[in-house]
Amino acid sequence: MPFLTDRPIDPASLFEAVRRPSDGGIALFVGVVRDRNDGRTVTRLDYEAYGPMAEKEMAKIAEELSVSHPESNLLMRHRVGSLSVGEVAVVVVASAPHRDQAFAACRDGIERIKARVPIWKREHGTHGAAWV
Amino acid sequence: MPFLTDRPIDPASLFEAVRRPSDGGIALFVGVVRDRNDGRTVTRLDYEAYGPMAEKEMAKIAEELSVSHPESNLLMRHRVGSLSVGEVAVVVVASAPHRDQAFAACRDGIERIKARVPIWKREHGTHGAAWV
Amino acid sequence: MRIDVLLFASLKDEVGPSMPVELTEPATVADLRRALEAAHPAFGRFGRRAMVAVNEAYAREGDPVRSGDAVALLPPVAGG
Amino acid sequence: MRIDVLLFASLKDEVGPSMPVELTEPATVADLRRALEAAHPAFGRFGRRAMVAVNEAYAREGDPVRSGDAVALLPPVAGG
Repeated sequence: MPFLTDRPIDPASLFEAVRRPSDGGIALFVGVVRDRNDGRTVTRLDYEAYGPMAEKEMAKIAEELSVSHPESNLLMRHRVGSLSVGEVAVVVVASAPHRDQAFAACRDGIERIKARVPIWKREHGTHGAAWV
Repeated sequence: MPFLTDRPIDPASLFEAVRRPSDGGIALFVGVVRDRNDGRTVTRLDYEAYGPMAEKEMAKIAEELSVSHPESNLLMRHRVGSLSVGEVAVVVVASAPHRDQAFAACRDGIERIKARVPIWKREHGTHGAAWV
Repeated sequence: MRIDVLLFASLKDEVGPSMPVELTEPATVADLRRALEAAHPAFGRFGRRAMVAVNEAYAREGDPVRSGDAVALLPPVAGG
Repeated sequence: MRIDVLLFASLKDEVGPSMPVELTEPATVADLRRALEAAHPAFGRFGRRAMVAVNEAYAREGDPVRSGDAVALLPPVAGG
């Protein structure tokens, strides 16, 4: 399953897919388009990716996390295309026997995605449009 | 809405209920019944609560978190009754403008629930039944 | 005064849903603990890890217990 | 050798989906940066915060750029 999608992401389906009978805790992070940013009104975000590299970078992150958080099972998905306020842009879900492990893997996952995956967004709002 | 329920908890409905248009990040923790504990095989957990006090304690936690994490909107629900492996026992969901705030409130919420809310569980498995 | 102390989980299985204790007023949570421990060996098992609730809130050892209060002895909690 | 450098986001809007640069072999990522900065002022705007990717992976300044490599100049990423 690819990490990038141009279709709406359903966090619930990732939650169901990630968990194993031996897991007692599942931590999810859901990033959504919000209606303001740095004081500006936002109506839409266009997400553009360097697709092949973004897939590879997310695969590397998944591999790194399977080493650094071996107890956790992790799924990640990032949306591309034009998103309205409230739409889900990214989901990271980590399932583990204990909650510490799940929280740590989930947090680590979203931090690495935001730091490294080649995705950009153009903000549309009352002030016009700009890459942010 | 009460914090305790004897009906299945749907994390997705809490996710939809918690978020506001100004929130960019939603962190969820879902605790489920797992199939083992300390090396024992688990088939079922019976959750018993001191109901009136558990409701009050969760209301206090919600109030405390609204003070300590003022940017976050938080919802919590805990199941009582007899749960099979894989069933959701507790959900904490925190929504905030930024992910740091959402993670912090979510984590704080589940830690306080586990430390203070008067709920107990009886474990059923191949070794018999015992309060754990 | 007589206080019917609510019980839960293993204490309820072993002793029943409540335990009556007789206390002399004025009484504290510490007095209540001593009366419970004298009444049944199960009540000493958790030591101070068993918390006392008065009127559906955690109480400290020096807090008063008054006639008509809702009182419970709580084994270590295990939610989540 | 000629390298067509892929562009994204603001750089793509301003310059186009790719920019051809001419490099003398052997060449490094640092050589590529210098060629880009000479070709268009937009390419210096982000400084080192713009990363270079070679064959769909982040590259360092001393890494080689060879004929046929897929090369991209990435503005600071903003996913999530």
